[in-house]
Amino acid sequence: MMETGALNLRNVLPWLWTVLWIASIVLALLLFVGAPVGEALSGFWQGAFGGRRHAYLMATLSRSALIVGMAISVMLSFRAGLFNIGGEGQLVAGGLAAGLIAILLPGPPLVVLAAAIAGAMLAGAAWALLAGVLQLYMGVPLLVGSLLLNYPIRYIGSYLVAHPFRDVPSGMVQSYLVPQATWFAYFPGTRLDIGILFTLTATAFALVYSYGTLHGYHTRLNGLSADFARTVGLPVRRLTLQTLAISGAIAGLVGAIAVFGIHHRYIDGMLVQPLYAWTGIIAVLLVGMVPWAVPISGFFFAAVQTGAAGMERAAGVPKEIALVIQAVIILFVASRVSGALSSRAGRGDGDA
Amino acid sequence: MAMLDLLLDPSFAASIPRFVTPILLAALGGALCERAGVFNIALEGFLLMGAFAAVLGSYFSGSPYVGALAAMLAGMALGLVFAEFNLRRGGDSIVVSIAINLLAAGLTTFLLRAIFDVTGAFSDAGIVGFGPVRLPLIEDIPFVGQILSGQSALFYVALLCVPLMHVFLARHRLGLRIRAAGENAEALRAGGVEPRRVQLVALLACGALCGLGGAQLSIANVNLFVENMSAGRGWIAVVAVLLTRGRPWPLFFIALLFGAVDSLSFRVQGLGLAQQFTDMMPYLATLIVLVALSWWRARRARGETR
Amino acid sequence: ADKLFVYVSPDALGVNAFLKMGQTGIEAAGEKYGADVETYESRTAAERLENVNAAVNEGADIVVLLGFEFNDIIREVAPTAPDIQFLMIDQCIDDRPENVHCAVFREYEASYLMGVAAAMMTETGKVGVVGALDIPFLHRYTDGYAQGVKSVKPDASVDIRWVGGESPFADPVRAKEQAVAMNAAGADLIFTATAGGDFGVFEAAKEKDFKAFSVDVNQCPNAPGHIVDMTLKHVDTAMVQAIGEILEGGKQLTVSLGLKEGGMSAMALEEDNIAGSGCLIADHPEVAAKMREVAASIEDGSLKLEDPMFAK
Amino acid sequence: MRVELNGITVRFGPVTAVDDVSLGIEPGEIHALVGENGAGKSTLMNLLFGLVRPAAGTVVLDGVERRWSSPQDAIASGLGMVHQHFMLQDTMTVLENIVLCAEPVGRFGFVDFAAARRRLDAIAAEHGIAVDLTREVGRLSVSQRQTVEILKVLYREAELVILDEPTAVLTPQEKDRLFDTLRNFRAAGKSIVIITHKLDEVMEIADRVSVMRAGRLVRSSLLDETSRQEIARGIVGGELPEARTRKAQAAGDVVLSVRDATIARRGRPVGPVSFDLRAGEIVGIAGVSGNGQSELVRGLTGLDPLLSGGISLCGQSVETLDVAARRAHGMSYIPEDRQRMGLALGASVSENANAGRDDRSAFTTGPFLRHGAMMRFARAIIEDYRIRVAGPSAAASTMSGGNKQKLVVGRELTRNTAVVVAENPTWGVDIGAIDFIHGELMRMRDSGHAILLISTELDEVIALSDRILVMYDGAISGEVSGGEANREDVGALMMSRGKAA
Ligand SMILES: Nc1ncnc2c1ncn2[C@@H]1O[C@H](COP(=O)(O)OP(=O)(O)OP(=O)(O)O)[C@@H](O)[C@H]1O
Ligand SMILES: Nc1ncnc2c1ncn2[C@@H]1O[C@H](COP(=O)(O)OP(=O)(O)OP(=O)(O)O)[C@@H](O)[C@H]1O
Ligand SMILES: [Mg+2]
Ligand SMILES: [Mg+2]
Repeated sequence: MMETGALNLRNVLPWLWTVLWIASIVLALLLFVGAPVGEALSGFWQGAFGGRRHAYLMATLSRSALIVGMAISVMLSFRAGLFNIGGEGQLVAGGLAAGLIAILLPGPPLVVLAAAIAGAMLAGAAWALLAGVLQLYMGVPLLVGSLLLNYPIRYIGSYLVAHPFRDVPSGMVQSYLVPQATWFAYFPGTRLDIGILFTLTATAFALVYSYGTLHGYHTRLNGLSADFARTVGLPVRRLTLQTLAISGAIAGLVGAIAVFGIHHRYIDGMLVQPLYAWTGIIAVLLVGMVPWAVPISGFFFAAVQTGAAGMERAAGVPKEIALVIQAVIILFVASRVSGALSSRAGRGDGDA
Repeated sequence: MAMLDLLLDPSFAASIPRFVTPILLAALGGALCERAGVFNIALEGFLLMGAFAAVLGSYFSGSPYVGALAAMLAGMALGLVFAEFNLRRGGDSIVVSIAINLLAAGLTTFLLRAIFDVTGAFSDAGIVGFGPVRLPLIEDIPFVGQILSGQSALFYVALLCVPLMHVFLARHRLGLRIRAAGENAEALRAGGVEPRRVQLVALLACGALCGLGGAQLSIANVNLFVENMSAGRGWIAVVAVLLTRGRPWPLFFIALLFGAVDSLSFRVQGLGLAQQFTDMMPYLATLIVLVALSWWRARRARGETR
Repeated sequence: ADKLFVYVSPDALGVNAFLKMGQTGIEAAGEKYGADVETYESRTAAERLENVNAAVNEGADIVVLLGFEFNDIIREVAPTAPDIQFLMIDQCIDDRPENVHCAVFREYEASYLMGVAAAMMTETGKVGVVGALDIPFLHRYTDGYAQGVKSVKPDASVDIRWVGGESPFADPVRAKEQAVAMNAAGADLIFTATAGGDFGVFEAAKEKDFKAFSVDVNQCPNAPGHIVDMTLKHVDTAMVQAIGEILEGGKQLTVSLGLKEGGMSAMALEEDNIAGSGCLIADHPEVAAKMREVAASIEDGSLKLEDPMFAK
Repeated sequence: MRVELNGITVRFGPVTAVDDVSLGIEPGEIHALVGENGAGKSTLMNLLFGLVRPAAGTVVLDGVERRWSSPQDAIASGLGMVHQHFMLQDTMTVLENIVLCAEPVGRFGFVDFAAARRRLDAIAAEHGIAVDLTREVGRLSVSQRQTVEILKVLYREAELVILDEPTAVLTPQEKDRLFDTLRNFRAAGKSIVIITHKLDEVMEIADRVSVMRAGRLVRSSLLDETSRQEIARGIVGGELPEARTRKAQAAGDVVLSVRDATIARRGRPVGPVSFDLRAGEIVGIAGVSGNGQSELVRGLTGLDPLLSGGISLCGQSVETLDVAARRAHGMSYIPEDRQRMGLALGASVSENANAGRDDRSAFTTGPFLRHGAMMRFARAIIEDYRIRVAGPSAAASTMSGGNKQKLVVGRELTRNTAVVVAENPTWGVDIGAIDFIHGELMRMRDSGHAILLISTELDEVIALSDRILVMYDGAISGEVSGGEANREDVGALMMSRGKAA
């Protein structure tokens, strides 16, 4: 019993140091720009979790819906040893497919919505599979192929909504609105759409998949050592493609959530500029790909972002300082968490 | 026909080095990290920081060389931050990279306001840039002369860096150790050299090279600093490094391809191609080169076993 | 102060003179009407929504939204916050609730004038225009300019190009390359609407010795001897004026600001400032005279211009 | 150089790897260090070499107490070490590997390769070692790599040379050559520490032998003052099992038949190879590593495709089937490389034990895993194969080499397939584990399974096999019946393209 007490202290102390470091750097920055420290900190907290009727917490949740979704998608690939950093492309493919299907497909709203979500998942899966095929059959390393594939889809999307499917009167590069009946409802009394339920479903799926299914078990072995997987007769190629498809489908689903829950159309850049995919990647890496910690990590990043915005508003902290503060938090927390959770698979083991 | 005119246009030739130089310098820096086993994808942030420091140095000294020096120092400072959090504290390299990109974006904008009291951009006659360097004789060669002559000093530095880095990695003591750190760090440690120390040196050198790349952006291609002016070039450098696994000569050709296609893509806009498609060109070209290369390698490998 | 005005920008203020003017405008309005003011900068589509929600949540009296990016958001949010007045600048929505007001500019009118000047001054018969990104809004500049050119010199060619790339609104390097490329292709007068890229175009003008037009505010001192004229967009005065009318109880106001209303202008039209502006137009009275003449015909309606933003 | 280790203790977290060990190493002696897997031999030597730091104790060199802050200090004081897992850079040349960390530099820090080459030529001449300095190390055979490691030590002019299991990967001839070199060193007054699991080698070369068990030094004495049995008892901490005798048994039907199989490799392909394997026999494939055995195994198991030829397994041709199908059809495989191919080190023991299990319904319900069933299965293997590990949910990486190997063997043998392909199954494991694994293979044979034993360990092949095929240069150079095999004949076949029997 004594032992665990001492152990706890040993576990907590480094965290205290981390918090102290962050606090002193943030304090120095705030003092330097002459921002009111108390207001800035309460602005950060309020911006992430507060607001009238928790309006800002809802904003954080809304952001987490996308970030956690992307993190889940990335996690499934990474744990399988597939260094798929093409989540962004898969996200865009999904959002684009969701938007276009909802505009073009006639029919009752629920059918259209279901078709659009299915289409988005298919599109995301297809884009991920493309990277997989490039690796398996053309010898382009997944890391490079998936990264490169982010760009064409971004520009294809941009072209489609700039020319053939552009909502001209709106004056922007964006598609027409999807039918209003397909929009995700808000939770009563909030401005939080039900998109987060899809993310929660995907998260539950990913956790069950990772911890409790044969397929998840096999992909994990493949991720830990592709040589081992091949030796014991696991279908490595098929596992690779299937995992990429699942991962891409979830990214595509996130695209659909953004379309039906937030923007109600495909706006050029709406999925790329907020760096959802990259945030997802760092959320996964921050916790060393441990599945249960991924949603928490994703929520953490969403909160840091909305908190920084809150600090900008409340204390007039310039946005560049908010950026620096975010960077400082990530740097210190990253080095702390990586130390604590060192159960990581060698990345890139499976590819190249 | 119009395409041919475009390709033979001397200003097209002259513009290639301006596209190539920042990417090449950043990629060379990234290559050092790659070879040393540091997965550094913060080149974007390094470039941006360099671009800002170059303007700072040049503005206060009136000399582009001081600007370039300042850029190198600033890049090295970021390299140090990277080393502290990745090598010493063991943070994941991708997470650290992305945080450093954020840090650079925030710091440059903040310093822009704090030092020059402007937001967004700083342009001033006091910023002295690198002038064109004319190479007599060479400049008279058609087309090639346009590429090789009349460029900024940094372009020649970048060109020189390619063979230098090749020789450095092959024959220099530190080059050898950098390669060892990247390939089998444990063996290097058993030989008595702490790999992380070697990796730190690689990071610092990477910072210096990226700093120079940033200087090319801000005091050679133009004479000003604009928020976020690295504009994705660091990511292109990352792609180039990953593609070539950090080998200097292939890296040079990939950077050249990127620069030339990017520069060309501008010009085909003049032919009425949608901007989205011209923006896509460098990436598609790379994918095509990649697929062609691996196809060719596979064919050769098959030939070998036969 | 008992009132709160919030200005929500569609993008980071950064180098965007137009968005910065919005900030000047809100501050002037706050001063004039005794209100606290705050600026919420957005960087992405999602942040725009979050910021508007935040403005509502913070209990603002007037929320000023600059740019056409806010249509969907206003449609959604304004009905839920009837006590809050929304002022949209640059765009308007149909069927709007009483608490939504609009102020739009007709940038293409001033751009048209730039085209007229370019056509008169070109020696090669080729002129160019660089926009940041091929988006409808920027066609108000590029197309307006092209129409102006054609109106004077129907056989002149107008090269329209875009900066594009990873950060189209803040890439002076690419903007400069575009200008250099156009200049190499023969264009000797180049209009730049590239936000952060403008500086790059000015650099090119200095280096290759061609002349340029720019947008929003007087940029002539940035490249003395190379900038002919620019479209001036008086967002700040428009904002103060519109907020005043809203405070007086106006409902569903619509303000359209072009040359006639003084919302848009050009240096050539500002006879008081022209001499000290550092702009080349000061040395070309005949061009300035023609521009004033065309401006007059636009103002009195004898010359009708289509809004290029809605052209297919 | 005289070395004294006094009261050394090394801890890794809660594990005490070395517990209060005091040991002396005299100049001009060959000092053998033996002990079972995980006894702490490598750790003790790593400590002497500055790679790990002691929790207690001192290192004294020639009467002076020393404290290393890194291996660099140890190297500077005249220590050299050839590690159990080679410390080489695969993409670098031999020359680059040798000079790395001890580079002769010219101007601006550029390496003076010419000077290094001159010195190496002298060293090579002195010790009779030949290796092509310009070859890339990744392309070298294991024994050549070891030569490189030894050259590294010589190049640094080490006075004390530590070799951690240097013979595990060598053929008898290569081993003899290595031992000649070591005797050479001894004659030159250098001290040598050699870690090995092979008592024959200890008896052959050592002057003094120290035995470790569970982190403690059990005994340390001159070879003349002890015996083979005494050493073995020290290692296992009790009596050794009886020597095994092979039960005579008629071989049954052909279960694996290989016809003119050729498999790709760098340079010329391997093959054509033909042989039959019958139920109830162990067929050994002997040969110097690098003569095509590993390619043959990859071809047999389906890891690599055949270029031509056929394989029939239990009467069905399987050459076009993938690994899973061949396994399902009756083949198990114990790979040589347990770290990379045999186990997923990051996964738990249970996850490793259940991988590749045929009867999925035994541990799944629909797509879901039954963790309880998986754990039970793993626990059964742990018990049956006497694996020393914290439990089924411990990470595979926490086991010692011998226990890792037992887990692989256990997983594959419990599949009970007609054919077992075992590749160097006792590589680097201690004598207790070797005996156990040999026993299991014999048990399988006796119960009518067919075993293909591929081993570079000649004694192992001779002891276990009913028939021995010898591979040389990508082909089978001869066949010897197990009963009448002797080391010399088989060794001769290993070195030449003898007449195919
Ligand atoms: N880096 C480490 N971290 C934790 N425990 C370790 C580490 N290295 C060694 N050990 C533990 O120390 C003990 C001794 O290991 P060591 O490698 O010295 O054994 P060994 O005698 O060399 O075995 P082998 O014959 O298999 O090579 C083992 O129980 C092992 O689990
Ligand atoms: N980082 C580590 N954490 C825990 N145990 C470790 C670690 N590194 C090594 N060990 C343990 O150290 C022991 C010795 O390691 P080593 O790599 O020498 O294996 P080994 O037992 O000699 O196997 P082999 O015979 O395959 O070389 C093993 O028991 C291994 O589990
Ligand atoms: Mg050992
Ligand atoms: Mg061992």
